[in-house]
Amino acid sequence: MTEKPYHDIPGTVLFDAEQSRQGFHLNQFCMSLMKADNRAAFKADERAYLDKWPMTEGQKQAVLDRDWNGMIAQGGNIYFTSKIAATDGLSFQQIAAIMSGVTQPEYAEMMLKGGRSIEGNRSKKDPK
Amino acid sequence: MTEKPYHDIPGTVLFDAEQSRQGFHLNQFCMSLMKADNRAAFKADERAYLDKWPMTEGQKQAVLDRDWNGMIAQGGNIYFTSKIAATDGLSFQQIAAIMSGVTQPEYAEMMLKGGRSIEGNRSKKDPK
Amino acid sequence: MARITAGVATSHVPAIGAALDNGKAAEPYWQPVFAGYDASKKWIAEEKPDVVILVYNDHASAFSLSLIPTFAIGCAEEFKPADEGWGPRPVPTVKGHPELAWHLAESLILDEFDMTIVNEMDVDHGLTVPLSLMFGQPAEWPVKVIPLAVNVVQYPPPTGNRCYNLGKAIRKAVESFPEDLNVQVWGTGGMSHQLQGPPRRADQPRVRQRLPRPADRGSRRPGEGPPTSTTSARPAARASSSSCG
Amino acid sequence: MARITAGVATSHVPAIGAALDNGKAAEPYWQPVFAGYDASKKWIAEEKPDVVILVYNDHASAFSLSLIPTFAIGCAEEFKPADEGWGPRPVPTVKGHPELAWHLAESLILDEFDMTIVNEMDVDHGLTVPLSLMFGQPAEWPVKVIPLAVNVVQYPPPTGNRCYNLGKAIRKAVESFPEDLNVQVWGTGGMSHQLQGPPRRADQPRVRQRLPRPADRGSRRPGEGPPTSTTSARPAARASSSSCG
Ligand SMILES: [Fe+3]
Ligand SMILES: [Fe+3]
Repeated sequence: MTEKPYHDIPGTVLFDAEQSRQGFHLNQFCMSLMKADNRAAFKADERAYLDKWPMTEGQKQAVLDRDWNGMIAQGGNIYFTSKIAATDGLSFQQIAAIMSGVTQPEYAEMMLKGGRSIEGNRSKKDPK
Repeated sequence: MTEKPYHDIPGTVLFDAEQSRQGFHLNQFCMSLMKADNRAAFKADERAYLDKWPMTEGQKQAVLDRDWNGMIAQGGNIYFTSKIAATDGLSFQQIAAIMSGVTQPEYAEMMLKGGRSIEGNRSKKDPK
Repeated sequence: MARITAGVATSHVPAIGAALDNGKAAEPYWQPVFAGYDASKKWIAEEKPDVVILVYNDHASAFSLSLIPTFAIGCAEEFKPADEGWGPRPVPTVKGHPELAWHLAESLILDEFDMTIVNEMDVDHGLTVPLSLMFGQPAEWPVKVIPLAVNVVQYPPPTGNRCYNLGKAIRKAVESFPEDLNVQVWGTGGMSHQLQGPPRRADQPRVRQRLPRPADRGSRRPGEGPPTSTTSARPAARASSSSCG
Repeated sequence: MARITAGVATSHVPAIGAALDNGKAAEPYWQPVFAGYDASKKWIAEEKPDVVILVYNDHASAFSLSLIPTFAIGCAEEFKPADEGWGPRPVPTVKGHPELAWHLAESLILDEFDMTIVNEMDVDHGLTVPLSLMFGQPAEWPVKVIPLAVNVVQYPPPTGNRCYNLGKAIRKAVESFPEDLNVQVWGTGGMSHQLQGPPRRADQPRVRQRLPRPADRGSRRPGEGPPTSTTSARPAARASSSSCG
């Protein structure tokens, strides 16, 4: 991995070429969930449906586990993985809370208070 | 039809928005002939295959008649209609000759002599 | 001559659309958002634009990773609401304005913007939520819409300078359209989103939290849960009055 | 650092590809074309480029009227020959260079070219005929190829000035790629084509001519007929030495 300036942003995985190439099939699998028939097939047998895609085993397991940050780490992009959430009947805020490591009421409270603070989120070198 | 400067070019139908909108379904039908199965279905029953597309009757008839200039006049684009020619087993020069109103040997001779002359082809107002 | 008469900028948080679609707009949690739009709705009912050029972003709905346009302009007769995983939003089909859209495409390309012309495309919440916020829930949208999608999925998006210059070129294009049309330009999208990744280390949970598996939960549409299950209302309301969001 | 070491410009007349594919290259009609490339083939065998950035035009093969990019850059691992109606050309799959292609895409977009990034795409004769002309009929193409498709199907194509500036931005992008690569830039396409329409009035035939209906003709691949059934060789040969065509 070539070090890029944006790798210094804490808690943000920028969806650049490297992430996009790594996550291509994972994200294209997510796109397939835009069709009701495919959602039904996925729900009926998640493993069998995933095995139709040339994804890595790690990516498939992250999907089966609904390990949202694990999907991101392996090239997933939230605009794509949110289609799995929609298939599950989850709201965006529900997965945002999980991905942020807080409960959903805590996440909602953070949003009502103006959102995630910029303090400490500018650079990995910032004082905590 | 709004008059445009390029309408003055003799023998050239510029594929602008107006042509593109008129020929949309005709050209998309042509695209479908990039699949062998579709070519077989088209060859088996041309009329039935055409009736699956929301084309005008005039466009369908032009295809059935292999009226290449008629297709162009109704919004067809040569990059698309050439797929009908390929389906028929015709070379590009064969349809170019038909579209130019000359025999194929005459067309080939014109090309060997350096191509269509610019004289008389600059403007509809040019002396013939 | 067509005239740009106004601009509108608004959030398009998907939960806002879901709240409307599911009849939750009058609930106390949602009231502040929708009340924030009352003045704008009254204003636009008087303005009666003919066409809205809606500059938005697609959320991997019309465009997958197979093909990623930087700027895409929708020239079709109509655009259907996309199925983003929970079925299409129950809103009217969006009607385009092909004459003006093609005129824009031609003018912008000759002005050296490398537009992608799109003649078949579904539109997702990024485009339909702003329409819902401004027009409510009519049987048909009271305007024609020209979707102009800007890539924000794949790095790099176009630069701010490029988008600014595109805006100037859009003005020039609209003003060279012969028909007398009342045109608005809308913009929508977040000024700041941390959607993409995990929390910074200080926020990291000790134990990874998970919701129960889908099988244990049954199926629910987003926005149907209790208020805390949906994206916050307040930032959206603020966005609507501060041109970001 | 990657270096642009040479440029190649050539015609891509589909019949040239068909002549090669069908073993007609040695025929008297075709000999002048292929002989015209002998010096270029000898030269490129010595140059051994690592990557070719191939600026070409798609002929409604990868892109239909559904979506028309002005500039599309292929970032995939490979690109299969397209089926343009007579089956795919029997030539090797084209291998891409995703690292350099993505670097180009990033650099060009940040330089304010509104590229469409393409990760799944077949390539038609516009891209494969130049490869055949320069490399003949190898089992594998001896270079990686980055397809860069310029719209010429739908009016308006990008302006000449825009293409010129894109070329300068490509140079800057290549020279900022850290790996040491021998890169060539190829260009292909006609300087003048009257493909689109009927003849001018003076040429108009008295009686409309038609070939016999398909049923009467049997099925023939283009280029398999007698010499006069294929596009002229001489303009193509001339094109190869004059950078147009
Ligand atoms: Fe959004
Ligand atoms: Fe060509």
